Amino acid sequence: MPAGKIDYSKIKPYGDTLNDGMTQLSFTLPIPCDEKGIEAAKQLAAKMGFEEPSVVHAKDLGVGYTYFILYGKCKHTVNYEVIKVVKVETGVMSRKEVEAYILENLKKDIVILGACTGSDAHTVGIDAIMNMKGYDGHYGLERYKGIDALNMGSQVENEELIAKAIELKADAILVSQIVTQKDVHVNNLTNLVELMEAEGIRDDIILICGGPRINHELAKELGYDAGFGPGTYAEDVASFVVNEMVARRRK
Amino acid sequence: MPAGKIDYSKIKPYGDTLNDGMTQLSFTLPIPCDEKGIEAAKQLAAKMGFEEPSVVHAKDLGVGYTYFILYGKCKHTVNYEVIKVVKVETGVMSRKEVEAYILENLKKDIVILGACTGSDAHTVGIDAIMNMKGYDGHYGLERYKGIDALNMGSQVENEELIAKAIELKADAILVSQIVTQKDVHVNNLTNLVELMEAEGIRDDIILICGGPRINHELAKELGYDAGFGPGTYAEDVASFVVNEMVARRRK
Amino acid sequence: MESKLNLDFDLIKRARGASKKIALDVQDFIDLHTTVTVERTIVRLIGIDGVDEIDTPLPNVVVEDVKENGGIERGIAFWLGNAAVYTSKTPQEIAEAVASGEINLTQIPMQDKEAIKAKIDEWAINSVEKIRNKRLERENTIERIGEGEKPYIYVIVATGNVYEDAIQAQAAARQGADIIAVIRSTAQSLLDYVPYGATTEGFGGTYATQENFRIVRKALDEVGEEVGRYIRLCNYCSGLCMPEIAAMGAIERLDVMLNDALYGILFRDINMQRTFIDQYFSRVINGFAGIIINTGEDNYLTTADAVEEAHTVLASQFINEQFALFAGLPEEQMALGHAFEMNPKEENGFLWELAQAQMAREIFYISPLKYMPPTKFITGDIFKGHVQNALFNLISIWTNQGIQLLGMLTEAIHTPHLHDRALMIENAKYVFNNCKDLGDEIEFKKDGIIQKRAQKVLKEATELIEEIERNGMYNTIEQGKFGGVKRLRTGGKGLRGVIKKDDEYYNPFIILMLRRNA
Amino acid sequence: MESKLNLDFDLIKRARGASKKIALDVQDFIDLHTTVTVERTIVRLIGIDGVDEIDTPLPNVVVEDVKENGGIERGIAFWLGNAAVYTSKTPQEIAEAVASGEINLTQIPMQDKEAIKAKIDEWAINSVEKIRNKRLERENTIERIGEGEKPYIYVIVATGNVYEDAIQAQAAARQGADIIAVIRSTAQSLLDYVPYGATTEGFGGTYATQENFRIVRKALDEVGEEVGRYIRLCNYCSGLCMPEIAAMGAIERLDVMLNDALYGILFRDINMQRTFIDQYFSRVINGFAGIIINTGEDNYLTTADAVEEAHTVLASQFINEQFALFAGLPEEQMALGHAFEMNPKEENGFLWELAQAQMAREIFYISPLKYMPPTKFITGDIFKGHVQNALFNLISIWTNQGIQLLGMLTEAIHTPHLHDRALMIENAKYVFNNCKDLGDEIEFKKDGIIQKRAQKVLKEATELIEEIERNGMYNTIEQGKFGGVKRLRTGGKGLRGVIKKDDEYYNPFIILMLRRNA
Ligand code: B12
Ligand code: B12
Ligand SMILES: Cc1ncc(COP(=O)(O)O)c(C=O)c1O
Ligand SMILES: Cc1ncc(COP(=O)(O)O)c(C=O)c1O
Repeated sequence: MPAGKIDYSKIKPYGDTLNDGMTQLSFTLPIPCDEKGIEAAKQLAAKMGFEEPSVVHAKDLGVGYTYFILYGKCKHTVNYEVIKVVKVETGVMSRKEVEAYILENLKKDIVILGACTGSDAHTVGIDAIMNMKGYDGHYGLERYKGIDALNMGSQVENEELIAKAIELKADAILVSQIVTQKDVHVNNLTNLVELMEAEGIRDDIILICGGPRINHELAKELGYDAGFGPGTYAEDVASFVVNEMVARRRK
Repeated sequence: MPAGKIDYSKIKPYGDTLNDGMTQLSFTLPIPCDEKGIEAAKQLAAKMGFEEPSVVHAKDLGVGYTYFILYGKCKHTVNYEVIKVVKVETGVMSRKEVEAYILENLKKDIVILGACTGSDAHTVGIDAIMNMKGYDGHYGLERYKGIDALNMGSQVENEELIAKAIELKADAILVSQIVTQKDVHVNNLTNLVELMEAEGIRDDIILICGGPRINHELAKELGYDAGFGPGTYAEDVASFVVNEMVARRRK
Repeated sequence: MESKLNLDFDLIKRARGASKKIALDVQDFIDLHTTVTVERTIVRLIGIDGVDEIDTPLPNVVVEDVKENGGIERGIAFWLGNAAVYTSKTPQEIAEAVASGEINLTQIPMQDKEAIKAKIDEWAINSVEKIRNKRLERENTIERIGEGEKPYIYVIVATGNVYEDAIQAQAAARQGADIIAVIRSTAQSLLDYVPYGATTEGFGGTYATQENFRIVRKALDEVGEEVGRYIRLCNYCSGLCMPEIAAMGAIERLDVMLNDALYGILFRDINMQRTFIDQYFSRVINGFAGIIINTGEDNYLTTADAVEEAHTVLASQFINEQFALFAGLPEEQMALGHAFEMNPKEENGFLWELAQAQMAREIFYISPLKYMPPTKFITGDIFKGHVQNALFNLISIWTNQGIQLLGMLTEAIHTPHLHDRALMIENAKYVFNNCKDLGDEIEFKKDGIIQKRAQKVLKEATELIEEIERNGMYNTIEQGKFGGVKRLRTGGKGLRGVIKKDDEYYNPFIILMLRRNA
Repeated sequence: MESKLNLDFDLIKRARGASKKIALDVQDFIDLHTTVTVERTIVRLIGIDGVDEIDTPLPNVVVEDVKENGGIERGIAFWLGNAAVYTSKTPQEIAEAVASGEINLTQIPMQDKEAIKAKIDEWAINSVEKIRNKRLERENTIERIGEGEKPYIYVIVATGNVYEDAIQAQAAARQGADIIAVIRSTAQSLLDYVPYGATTEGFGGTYATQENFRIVRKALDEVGEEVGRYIRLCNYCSGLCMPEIAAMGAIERLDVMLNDALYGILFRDINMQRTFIDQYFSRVINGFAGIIINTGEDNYLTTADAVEEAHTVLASQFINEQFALFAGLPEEQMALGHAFEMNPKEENGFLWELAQAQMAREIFYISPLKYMPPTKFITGDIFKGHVQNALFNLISIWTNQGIQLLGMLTEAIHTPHLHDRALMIENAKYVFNNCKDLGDEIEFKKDGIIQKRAQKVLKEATELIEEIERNGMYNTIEQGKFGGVKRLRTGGKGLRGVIKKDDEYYNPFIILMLRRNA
C-alpha cells in the first residue's frame, strides 16, 4: 500500500490518513448545555485519550442534561499482532455432511434439546437454529436426519429444562438468551450450570448457549462448551455438537 | 431529583441511569473485518477507559479496513465544579444600544474591516456579520449607525488586508476562517498577527477572528483579542469592539 | 372518502361481516365465564387496595378466599356485598379483615338479596362516577391546554426505576413526545397479581403498579402544563391481569393501553380462553374511561414474514375491531396496530409498506391507527437504523397515521437511552413538518404496484377471515395462522383462573359502563 | 413525455429561445478572443508536457515566451508550427529548447504558411485521434463490463495525497460508488498553471495533475474489472486552467468534469471574460472526449436562499445548456446542476424540493441531471444530517435523477472519512432499491402545492431569462442576480490572460473536434 505502511503492532483509528486516530463519539452528561458543558465534554474526551477533541454538536435534552457529539484523535494504539480470540475451532460441515458424520461416527440418533429460558420470550433466535424451516435459507436441526431435535420454546425455567433433558437423555442442550439488561442473561446462564452440576449431569451433556450478545469466549467463561452469536446457522451448532461428541468418546 | 444525586465533582456519561457511563463510539481500524478485528476494537475501547465495550456493528470498507460501532461504559469522570471557560465577558448590547454607546462614549464613527483570508472562499460567515441584511433576522454591521464597515470578501491575502487597514485607519479587523484542514486556519491567523506586529500596528487595532471551529480561547492563544464561533451575530461582535475601545482609552 | 387505492368496498364489508360472526362466537363463550383477575378487578373498582403482611395484594387475598371456599362462581361482588350488609364495614375494612383471617367471606350468613344488590350497585355507581370524572378531567385539560398534532409521537421509557422514568418521561415531553409509554418489567404479564407501590427495580422496564401510574401521571401533568400540550400516559393492559390494570389505569387517568388478547396468546403463551374473557372486561373499562387501546398485530411480523403475512395483520385488525365494538369501545379509541417490518433489502419494499399503511388508513378511517416501527431488521448499524426510521416516519405522515411509535436507532442494542429518544423525536419532527401535506398531494397510479399490493392484501385477509369464520377462532390459533405461532386451546398460562359463572353471578360494572351515560 | 407537473411547454420554449440569444451574445465575444490557458491547452494537445528546472510547466514557458515577445495574438500553434518547420524538432523538443533559452519562438524565421498549417494539422489530427480512442476505450469497457444504474452514485475523495485517494477511490467503488471525484486542493482554481507530477500534499483536496489523473484512473480501471462496473473518474475543469484540465482529462480518460464559468465568476472571483472564453474551448474538448460535464448552479443556493432563489438555478441551467450546445456538447453529456438546499425547518419543504427536482427532470429530459445534496443546513448533528440525506436520496430516485452526489453526514465537520462514504452509500443504496419504482407509481394532485411550486419557479425563471436577454449576461452578473454575488466585468482574477485574436489566429482543434466524425 503506497500510502504508508501499517504497523500492526500499533494499530490506530483511520479517518482519511493512516494513524490519524479519528474517532467519533457521543454521550450525554448530566450538566447544562452551555460553554462550560462543552468544555466538560472535551475534558472527558481528553481523559479517554483523545487529542484535539472537538464538540460538533450539543443538544439540551429537556432535563438539564446535554447530549454531545464529538470527534477527536485517539492516542492509544493496539497491538494487533498479539491478539488471540477464543473461537469455536471445529470446522463447519454442511447439513448433508453432518448427517453422514453421525451415521458413520456416532451410529445412533442424537438428541438435542433447545429453549429460550427464564423470562425471555424471544424465540426467533432459537427457532432459527432448531425449527424445520430454519433461517436465511439454512434448514434447522429438526430437518436433520440423525438428530432428534426438541424446541421447548420460550420462558422455559431452568428446572423444567433439566427435567426434560434427563427424561429424554439429551446429548446436547441449546439455550437462547436475548434479553441482556442488568446482565439477566449471565445470571440465568450461570444458574443453569449450577443446577446441572447439582444434578450431577453437567459432564454428560454438551451445553451450548447463543444470542446476540453471546460469544464463544463469554460462553466458556460461564462454564458452557460453546457459545454462538449473531448470524449463526444450524450447521454451525450441529457441526460443533457432533465433533464434540466424537472427541469425548475418544477420551 | 429523586433518581440519584448528581456529584458534580465526578460527572460521567448518562445512558438511562445516573453514572452508567454509557457512550457510543465509532471508528475505522486498518485491519480485516473478523473476530480478531472485533477483539482489537474492544481492546482499543478498553484503553480509552471503557468497561464492557461491545461492538454492535462491524463493516468491511472494501479495502481491508473495518468500520466499528461500539458502546461502552466510560470509567473516567470530570470535575465539573472546577471547570473554567475562557469566554468573551462583555455583555451583548442590541444594535440600538451599540449605536447609542458609540455616540455617547466614542464620539466618532468607528471603522471595521472584515475579510475571509488566505485561500478561504467561504464568505457566508463574514457576510452574516457584516452585510446589511445580516443573518437570521439580525442586521449586519453595515447597517449600524456610527460604524463604517467594509467587507473585503473572500480570498484576501493578509498583506492586502493590512494595507487596507492602514489606509482606512481601521479600529478593528474581523477575520473569518472556515477551512480548517491541516490547521490551515491556525497558520493563516498566526501569520496575520506576525505581519501586524512587524508593521507595528498590532496594538492599535482590535483583532478578532471567527468561524465554525474558532472559539474565544483559541483566539486568545493565537494572539487575537477575541474569537467567535457558530451562531454569532453582528451585535456580539459590535458589543465587544465598542466596549474594548472604551476600555483601551481608559488605560 | 374516496379510495386512493381503488379498494373493493364489498370485500371490506364481507370481511367486517365475517369478523363480527367470529367475535360473536367467542363472545358467547365469554359471557358465560369470569376469571380470577376479572373478579379482582371488581374488588379494585369497589375500592379495595393494598397488600397483606406477606405482600399479597388484597384483591388476590379476597378472591382467593372465596375461590378456595368454592363461592367464586357467584362472583366476588356478591360476597363482598353480603359481608357489607352483615358487618356494615367498608370494602377495604372487609378485605383487611379477610387478610387477617378475621373474616371468611363464604362463611358469613346469607343476607337479603335485594340489600346485597343495592350495596353493590351503590359502590359501583360511585366508582363509575369517579372514573367518569377522570375522563372529564382529561377532556377538560385537552380543551384548556391543547394537545400535539397527529401522528402523536409515542416513545417509551424503560429504566426499571419509576422515578427515573418520570424524569425521562418529562424530558421526552419537552423534546416533543405526545405519548409516553412506561414499558413493563419483563414477564410482568405472567404474574397473576399486580405488584404494589412505587418500584425502582425492573428488568427492561418498570412494574405496572397503581402507585407507579400515579407518579408518572403527576410528572406528565406538570410537564404538560409547561409545554402547553396534554401528554398522554400509556401502559400495558395485557397478560394475566388485563382487566385489573385497566381498572388501575382508569382510576389514575392513563390515556392509552396496550390491550390485546391475541398478543398474550401468541407471544406470552397465555391461555386463550382466559385472556379472551379478561380482554372483554378490560375493554369495557377502557372504553368507558376514554382510554385508547393499542392492539398488537404489529408483533406478528416479528415472527412471521412481513411481505408474506401482511394479510394476517389486516385480518386480525378486523376481528379486533369487532371484539372492541362488543365491549362498547368506540372506533375513536381503537388504535389498531400495524407495522413497518419488511426487510430493507426488499426491492420496492417502501411502495408495499406505503400501500399497506394507506390501506389500513382507508379501511379503518376513524381509528387512530398505531403504526409500529421497524424492529426486526434494525441492526447494530445505528446510522442505517436512523434512515429506516426516517422512511417509516415518512409513510406515517404521508398516510395520516394516528399514533407513531418512534423507532429507535439503537433498537438492536438496548432499551432507549435519553438521547436516543431525542434523536428519534428530532427525526420524526423533521420528517412530519417537512412532508406535512404530502398525503394530500399525491395520487397513486391506477393498477400500479401500490394499488395492487393493497388490493392483494385485502383480498387475502378477507379469505382468511372467512376461513376463520368457518373454522372458529380457537382452531385458527391452534393452526398457527397468526404470527406463525401455534397455541392450544387448553395450553398456556392461566387456564386455572377461568370460572364458569353460576346463575346468580353478578358484575355490576359491565352494564353501568356499557350504558355510557349512566 | 407527459408532464406530471402540468408545466407550460410554451414557457419552456420561450426560456430556451431567450437563453440561446444570451449565449449567442457572449459567444460572439468569445469567438474573437483567446486566453493564455487556451493557448497552453493547444500546447498540451500538440503533445508538450513536463516542467523546466524551476518547476514551471512547459506549456506556460512556451506561451509566456511568445506572449512576452508579442506574438500570442496569432496563436501559439502558429509559432510552434513555424519552429517545427524550421527546426524539424518535435513539439516537446521545441518546448525544451525554449525552456533552456536555446530557442526564442518569435525570433525564428517565418516559414511557409502552408507548411506551417500542414504541420499543425498533422499534430492536431494525431492528437484528436488519440482522444477519440480514449473515448472508444470507455465505450467498449462499459459495453464489456457494464456500469451502475442511475442515479449514479457519486462520491468524493479528498485526502490531499493521490496514493491515499487511489485507495479510497477503490474502496468507494467496492462500497458501491459509480463516480469518484477527486476534489482539488483548495484554491488550485486560482493558479494560472497546472501543477506537475504525482502529489501527496494538498489542503482539503489533491492537486489536479496529469500524473494524478493517471494514477487514479488506473486504480479505478482495476477496481472496475473487479466489481464488474465501469467506474467513472471526475475532476474539476473550472478556474484559471479550465481548458488545460479538459485536455488532460481527455487524454487520461476522465469521464466527468465540473465545468462551469459561472461558478468561477461567482465563487472564485475569476474574471468573467476570461472564463467564458476558457469555458468554450474546455467544453469543445469535453464534448468531443465524451466527458460528462457538471454545471455548478447548486452552489447558488449556498449563498442565496433556496426557497426564494430557486428560479435563478433554473435560469442558469437554461443558459448553460445553450453554452454547451454551442460548444458541441450533446445533452447526454450535460449534467446540469441543481440542489436540495432548503432549510429543513421549512414546512412542506420536501414537497417543494420534490417539485423542483421533477421540474428539472421534465425540462431537461435528456440531461443526466446532477443532483447536489444538502450542505448549508447540515450541522454537527450527524444523525439529523443522515436523515436529511435520506430524504434527498428519496427525491433523487423518485424523480429519476442522473447523478447523485451523495450528501455526507459529516458535511459540517470535515471532508469525508473512509467510513463516512460507506455510510452514505449504504443510505443511498437502501433508499434507491427500497423505493425503486416510486416515480412510476405516483401522480401529483392537479394544482396542488407541488404542481404550483414548479409552475411558479418556471415562470420566474423565464422572466429572469428574458430580463437577462434585455440586459445582457455581463450586466446581470454585475447586478448580483446569481447566488446574490456581484462581480464586475473587468474585476476578478485572470483578465490579463485574455487576448484578442489577430486575423491569422489559428486553433486547429475547435474545428476538428466540432466535426465529431473527423
Ligand atoms: C422480535 C422482538 C421481540 C418480539 C419477540 C417475538 C418472539 N417470539 O421471538 C416481541 C415483540 C414479543 C418482543 C418483546 C419484548 N422485547 Co424484544 N425484540 C425483538 C427484536 C425486534 C428482534 C429479535 C429477533 O427476533 N432477532 C432475530 C434473530 C434471528 O436474531 P437472534 O435472536 O440474535 O438469533 C440469532 C443469534 O443470536 C443466534 N442465537 C440466538 N439464540 C441462540 C441459541 C443458540 C443455542 C445458538 C447456537 C444460537 C442462538 O442465532 C440466531 C440466528 O442467527 C429485538 C431488537 C432487534 N432488532 O434485535 C428486540 C429486543 C431483543 N427486545 C427487547 C426487549 C427489552 C423486549 C421486552 C422485554 C420489552 C418489554 N419490557 O416488554 C419484550 C418482552 C419479551 C421478553 N420478556 O423477552 C430488547 C432487549 C434489550 C436487551 N439488550 O436486553 C431488544 C434488543 C429491543 C430493545 N432495544 O429494547 N421482542
Ligand atoms: C457554503 C459552503 C461552500 C460554498 C461557499 C460559498 C461562499 N461564498 O461562502 C462553496 C460551494 C463555494 C464551497 C466551496 C468549498 N468548500 Co465549502 N462549505 C460550505 C458549507 C456547506 C457551509 C458554510 C456556510 O456557509 N455556513 C453558514 C455560515 C453562516 O456559518 P459560519 O461560516 O460558521 O459563520 C458563522 C460563525 O462561524 C461566525 N463567523 C464566521 N466567520 C466569522 C468571522 C468573524 C470575525 C466573526 C466574529 C464571526 C464569524 O459567524 C457566522 C454566523 O453565525 C460548509 C459545510 C457546512 N455545512 O458547514 C462547507 C465546508 C466549510 N467547505 C469545505 C471545503 C473543504 C470547501 C472547498 C475547499 C472544497 C474544495 N477542496 O474544493 C471548496 C473551496 C472553497 C474554499 N477554498 O474555501 C469544508 C471545510 C472542511 C474543513 N473543516 O476544513 C466544509 C466543512 C465541507 C466539508 N465537510 O468538506 N463551500
Ligand atoms: C398488545 C401488547 N400487549 C403487551 C405488550 C408487551 O407486553 P409484555 O409486558 O407482556 O411484554 C405488547 C408488546 O409489544 C403488545 O403489543
Ligand atoms: C462547477 C464547479 N467547478 C469547480 C468547483 C470547485 O472548484 P474549486 O477547485 O475552485 O474549489 C465547484 C464546486 O462545487 C463547482 O461546482
